[in-house]
Amino acid sequence: MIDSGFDRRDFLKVLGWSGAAVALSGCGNTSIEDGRETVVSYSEPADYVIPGIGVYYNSTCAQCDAGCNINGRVREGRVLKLEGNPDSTINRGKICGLGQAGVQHHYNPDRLREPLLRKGDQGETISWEKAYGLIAEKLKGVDGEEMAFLTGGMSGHLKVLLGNYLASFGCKNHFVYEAVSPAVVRAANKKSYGMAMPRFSINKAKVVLSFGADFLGSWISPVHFSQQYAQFRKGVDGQRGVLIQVESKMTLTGANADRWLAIRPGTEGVLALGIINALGTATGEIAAAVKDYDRARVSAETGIAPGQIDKVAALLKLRSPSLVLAGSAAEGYAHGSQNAAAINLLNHVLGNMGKTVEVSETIPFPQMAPSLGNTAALKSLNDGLSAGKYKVLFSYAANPVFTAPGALKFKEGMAKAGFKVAFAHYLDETAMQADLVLPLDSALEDWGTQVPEYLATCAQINVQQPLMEKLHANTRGMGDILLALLKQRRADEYKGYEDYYAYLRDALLKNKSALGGGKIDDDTFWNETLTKGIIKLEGPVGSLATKVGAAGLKLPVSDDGDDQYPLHLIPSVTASLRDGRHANQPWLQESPDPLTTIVWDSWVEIHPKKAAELHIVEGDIIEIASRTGTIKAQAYLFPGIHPDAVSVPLGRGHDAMGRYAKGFGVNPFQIMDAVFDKETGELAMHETRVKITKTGQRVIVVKDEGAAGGKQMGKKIAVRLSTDDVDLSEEV
Amino acid sequence: MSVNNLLENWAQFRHFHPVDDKPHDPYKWAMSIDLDACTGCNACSVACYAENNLPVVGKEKYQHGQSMHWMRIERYWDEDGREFPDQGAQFLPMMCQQCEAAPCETVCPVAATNHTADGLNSQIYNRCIGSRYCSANCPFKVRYFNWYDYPTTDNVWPAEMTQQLNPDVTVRGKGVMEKCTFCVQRLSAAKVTAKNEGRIVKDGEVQTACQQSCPTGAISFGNLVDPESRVHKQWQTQQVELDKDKQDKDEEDSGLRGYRILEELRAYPSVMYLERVRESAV
Amino acid sequence: MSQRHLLALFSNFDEAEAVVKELRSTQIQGFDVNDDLVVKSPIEHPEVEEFLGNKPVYVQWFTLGGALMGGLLAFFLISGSQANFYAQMKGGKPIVPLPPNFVLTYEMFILGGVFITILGFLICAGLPARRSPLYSGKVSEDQIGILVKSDEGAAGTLKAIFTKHNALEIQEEAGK
Amino acid sequence: MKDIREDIAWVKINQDVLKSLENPRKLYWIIIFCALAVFSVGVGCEVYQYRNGMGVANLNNPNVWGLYIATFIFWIGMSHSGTLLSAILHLMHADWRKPIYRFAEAMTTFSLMTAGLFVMVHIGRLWQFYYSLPYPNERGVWPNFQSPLLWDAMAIFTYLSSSVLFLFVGMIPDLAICRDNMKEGWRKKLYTLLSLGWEGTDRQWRNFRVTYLTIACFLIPLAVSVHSIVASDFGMSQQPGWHVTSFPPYFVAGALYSGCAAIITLFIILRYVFKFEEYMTLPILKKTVRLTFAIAMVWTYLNAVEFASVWYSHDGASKDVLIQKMTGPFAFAWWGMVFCGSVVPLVLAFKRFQTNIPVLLVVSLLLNLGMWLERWMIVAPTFSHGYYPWTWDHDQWPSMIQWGIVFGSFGWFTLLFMVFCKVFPSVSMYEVKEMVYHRSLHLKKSETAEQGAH
Repeated sequence: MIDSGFDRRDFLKVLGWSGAAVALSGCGNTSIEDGRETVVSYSEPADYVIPGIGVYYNSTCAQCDAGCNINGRVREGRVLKLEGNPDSTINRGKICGLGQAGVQHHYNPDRLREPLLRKGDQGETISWEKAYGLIAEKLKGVDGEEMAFLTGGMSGHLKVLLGNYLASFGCKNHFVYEAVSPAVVRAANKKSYGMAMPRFSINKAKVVLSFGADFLGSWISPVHFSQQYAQFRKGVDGQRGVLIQVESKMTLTGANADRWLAIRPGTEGVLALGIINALGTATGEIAAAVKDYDRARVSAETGIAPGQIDKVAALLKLRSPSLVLAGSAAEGYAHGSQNAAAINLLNHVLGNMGKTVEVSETIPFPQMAPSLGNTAALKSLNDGLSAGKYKVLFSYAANPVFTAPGALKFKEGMAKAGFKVAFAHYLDETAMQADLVLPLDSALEDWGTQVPEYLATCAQINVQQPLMEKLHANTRGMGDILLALLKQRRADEYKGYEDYYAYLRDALLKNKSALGGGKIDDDTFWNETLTKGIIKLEGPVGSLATKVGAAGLKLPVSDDGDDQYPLHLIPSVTASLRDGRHANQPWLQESPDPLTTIVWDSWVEIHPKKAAELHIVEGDIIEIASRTGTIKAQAYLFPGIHPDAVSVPLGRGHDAMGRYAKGFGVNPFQIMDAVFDKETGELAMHETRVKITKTGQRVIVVKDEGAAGGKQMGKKIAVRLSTDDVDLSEEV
Repeated sequence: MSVNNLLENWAQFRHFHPVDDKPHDPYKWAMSIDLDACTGCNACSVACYAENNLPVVGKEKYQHGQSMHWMRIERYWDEDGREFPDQGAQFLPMMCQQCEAAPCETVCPVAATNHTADGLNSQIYNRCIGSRYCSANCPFKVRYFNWYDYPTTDNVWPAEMTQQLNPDVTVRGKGVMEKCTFCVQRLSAAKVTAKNEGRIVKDGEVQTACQQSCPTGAISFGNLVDPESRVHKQWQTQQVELDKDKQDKDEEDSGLRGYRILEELRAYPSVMYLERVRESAV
Repeated sequence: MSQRHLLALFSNFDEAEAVVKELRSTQIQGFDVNDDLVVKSPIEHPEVEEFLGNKPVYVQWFTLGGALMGGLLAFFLISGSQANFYAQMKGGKPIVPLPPNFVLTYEMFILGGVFITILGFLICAGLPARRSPLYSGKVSEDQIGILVKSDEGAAGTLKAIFTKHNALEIQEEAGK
Repeated sequence: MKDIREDIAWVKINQDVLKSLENPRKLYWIIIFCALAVFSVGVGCEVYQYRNGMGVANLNNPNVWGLYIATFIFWIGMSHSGTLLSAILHLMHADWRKPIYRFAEAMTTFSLMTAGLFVMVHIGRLWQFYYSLPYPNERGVWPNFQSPLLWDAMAIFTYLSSSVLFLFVGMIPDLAICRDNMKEGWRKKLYTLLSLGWEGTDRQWRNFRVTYLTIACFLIPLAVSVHSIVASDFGMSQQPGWHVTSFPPYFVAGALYSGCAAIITLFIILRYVFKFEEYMTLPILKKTVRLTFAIAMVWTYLNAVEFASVWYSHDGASKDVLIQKMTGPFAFAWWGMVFCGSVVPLVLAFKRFQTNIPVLLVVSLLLNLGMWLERWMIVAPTFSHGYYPWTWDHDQWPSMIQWGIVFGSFGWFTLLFMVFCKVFPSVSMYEVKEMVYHRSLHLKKSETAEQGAH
């Protein structure tokens, strides 16, 4: 049950700082590594690990960047299950499937266990000392310009350490890359709201008009939004909230909408302006900007019936406050920023500012604030790489070889870097290209602090603590690694810290008062902090832009596509697989995609009408060709997609990483063209045009849905009611 | 003497359990699921895998319909033949309905599935010989059979992953039937605690794994005979009664959303669903 | 006075019948028609029983007993085990449900009946039996055998009767 | 045209029948070998399935029952013919049954033994099979007597033991004959043992008659109950397509039907192999054929009744299943059943075919195929098209393992039957004698009557 490396006393010390531990606070110890005892039998159980009794410890979910606070069930020294931390302002005791799969990340059989050094095609196991030595050696005489550090979104003390490390070289090349991120929306928000991430109070809105924001599935902070959604449905003063979703491919959120509008890809902004026009309440500059967008033109461009536009406008006018969201579907075009701007404009026109679009606090420690991932970073890194600029490349929490659009030819570029170091959990595609691969602790056995980008109610620092003893002796936490690297540079400055834990504790205690622990002594504060797993803060409050101009708001007349590649490729982001970094967690592979119920494989969503034209039936293997490349996948006839588009989910199609990921499905990143948003330089994910052809092969689509295909065959199974004849106010 | 016992307590042995005059006492576990809140996100299903040691069967076996998801999320489209499902889809979490007059119970040749005093439809893995008659007779097809010996199947639970298995729940070997248990391990733990304190389990004291994870709180679970429990109140407001095959609601369009699936089969499911609501204004 | 057996074989039932008739009519010292006469035939043949005088058959009483026993046993075994061991609660059903128990009672009724009937048959027909002193395979082919037991003295008379009715063959128990 | 010649010497009857017990010819060994081969295929598949789990049969949720149960019903049905011939016709004093009932009864016994195997093969934890037996145990747990499966077990046990006893009792006089005609050797020992010292004394015959009659009376209701209980495995459930009132009679008819068909097949084979033309005469065959035809029509009728009742009822679910049977993936099997079960037997209506050996052989085989398909069509479609649309039509095609075991069962049956034919007289000698005797009496009477007229 517990492998021999298991170290009881230390483990207890770790627990000593947490949940049940307040009782025996202050057992003075410094690290989970020290102590040299071996496992003893349960006939002499130590203090409070009672065999058969599960104990719960708080920590932070690292499966995505939403920063949900989790509560891990630990029994006999093993973490069994992750649940939500009820005290969390973000997820309030709830947790999504992706989050729960965290344990499978931790226990994953394909995790890296030893540092590996490239020997030809083989990886040779080396010691950490050797690895550190090697890095130092490679960095000798390399100046800041010649090294690059690629990471995913980062925050908290880890970011601080990394910053210091790079600073020690005078290196500015910290590329923060997230393949799937709302970067364009951030920029647009900054412009039109005055802050990148204001607080969206779905629960206060009576109508939510969402342009492809999949806030129930994968957008920003889904678990938080889901809870708001629940309240929103129960309704403010008894009136059930109305959700209107505008997008070209139905997302999970779209599937839950009262009205789902299939819009021609890329024309979201036009519709937004059309609605403003139809509202007729706008004045001045805005009115001028939208005057050309009469319903006839808008309808013609977007493919939405004029009547529908009026209806939406009428509803928005009738029920206030409402909330308009610009999501990934809207931003994924070369004119994504304009789309987002036009959509954001609606919130101003509808007077939602301050009502449902609220000012949010910011974290008082700017150095800990999240450095947000985006795709522009990838672009510039890739340019640098292909120019052969970099002698040393570090990669952490990112898998660009898998997620970079095929057109960028990232793999080739990366090969040009002199020495490539990957800090990784799995031997994923990027790690396969690296010269030195360093195995990381899982999030459930590592220390850390994290600051979520989206702050639900107040500024907060999430604390991440080990839920159990290390599974593999030779993995290291990223913090420890950075600390070790820093000691190479600034030994005297950091010699005080034996390890990252010590650093973390010290760093937090230094700011005890600022963190709201002014009165109490260090140990008590520390224990309470770990017990809670959250540090809630009074952060400085930014301010919202009260009015916004519509100047320079130009939307391209939607082209009629090109004849060679007639269809839009919509790479869809699924709630469980996202950008594919967790594809090796079997629960996620086997939990059916909510809309198609397909498991273990990729598919091409195509509208039945289009399919009929092309004589495609379910299970046909389709070849999707873009200017960049081609992939083959099974067809799934899906009514919830615009006939001019096909959609392939992201996250599958790994050719490395592990037994549950490798060889399942295809990777649409491969065929993505390198088109970028004009303003922000972000990758326009939805701009890839494709053509599809039948290959002639056919397979049985592996899915949960039976042959009845989501029909109820006249039986009363899933029933619905119109709002006219339901009265929610009475309900419990 | 046995025959004496039989004859003396005849009336008692002939008492119809339990949908007769006498209700469950003190517990009757029941559930209600608000389809208007359910977004179909699958969190509950994953939670079930984590809590109940469900095997991940892999692509090939899944294709053969041998998957083991006790809780499956079904997605239904409107059947009015419009070009787009422009009113969205409908999601329905389906798990064992813990019927009061369960068709599966009577047919098991070895009495491996029985009705418990607190209204659960229990499955005794050790006793099951795998005749699969229960599944054959289940209207909802929510019983899952161990077609293979998953604990020893490659890549189902590799060495490391066995450490995640919940010690409170048996790992089932090949040839036995299994299904949703309403997280009975949690229930019994709660009942013991309550018993030690000389009371009955309070509402909200025990949660099923699916309920606990559900981000929209669509699932509520509790003791139906406890008038304080949320489930009891919901069933009451929705005017859904356990042992009816047709609910007689006050008036026809009463605005009540509560219903049970395939009620007319008189299996008396313990799970009430609340109808999904659609806005008529847009 | 010692007894000895005689076996006579006849080609058809009429002759056999005639013999038996004669044996009945004539008083022979040391020979009792009812006890010492056995007719063996290759086929089941009601007439034999007629001219032998209807002897009672008791098998059906075994049958009755067996059937009732089986039925009662079944019902009480099943109901008893349902009531006395771990209660198997079935939603919507009583602990001791009658219809299914009746089905099984019915089966066991038949089972008991059949078993005990066979038992009865073996007892009444005296099977398995020790082979009688005189036997001819012809009996199992096509001939009727009449086996008699008599005192030494009577043998002659009997033989005479047999030969008179043109017995095909007369076997005699070897003398002591 | 008479059932049998009255002038056959009784001795000849003995000789002819006993000839069938003499050392077998090459053909026999070939058949035995093939049967063994086929059976071992089945055994192999079962071993594989035992080790790897039922999944290898490509059963799934919700298609949890497959060919195993279908074939189980098929073999149970097969067993009913023996009872029909020996018991019912015995009560009706139909003499023509006498030469053919013996092997029919043997068939009953062996097909029951084959059916029994499928119960085992089917369950997921064979090693725990004994849980389903009602025996006193320290756990205080008894099987669930409410389950039709348990009724099945009980009924089949009763039926098997009763028909074995019936077969044995009926055979005692013949065993005596064998005993008397055998040279020293294992056969002699065996027959001496089994014939229980039968000598055909009046006392023995007397009790024999009553016993035989009584058991016959028991067997008839028993046989009916057995197959109606098998029917209630389905009828007692509430699944669409199963919960049908007319199932018990429907099953019984089907059972008699397939049984008679099987009898025709074996009749023809034995007649040829053992040269029993004298006894298994064409007139008897004709009678059997006509009986079969009658039953076929009854079955067809009940089949139609079932569909009609489903069709006119407002039970949508059952109706869906019916439509699914006719049009869905199972259509071929369903129409195959209709053709083989209801159309093919019409051939039997024509006099000229009623005694045409080759035609009858083919027809009887087709009938049995039809009846097997019928059982499959009862079991499978309801699973793939039940109440709950979400679970409709998974990939339910049986795997080779499943086919292999079904296939193997035929080997097992043949094996048992062939051994029986060589060890025991497959024609009842003493009853054929009775038959001949009764016939000659009858003639004598008519002659005397004529003379009286002159």
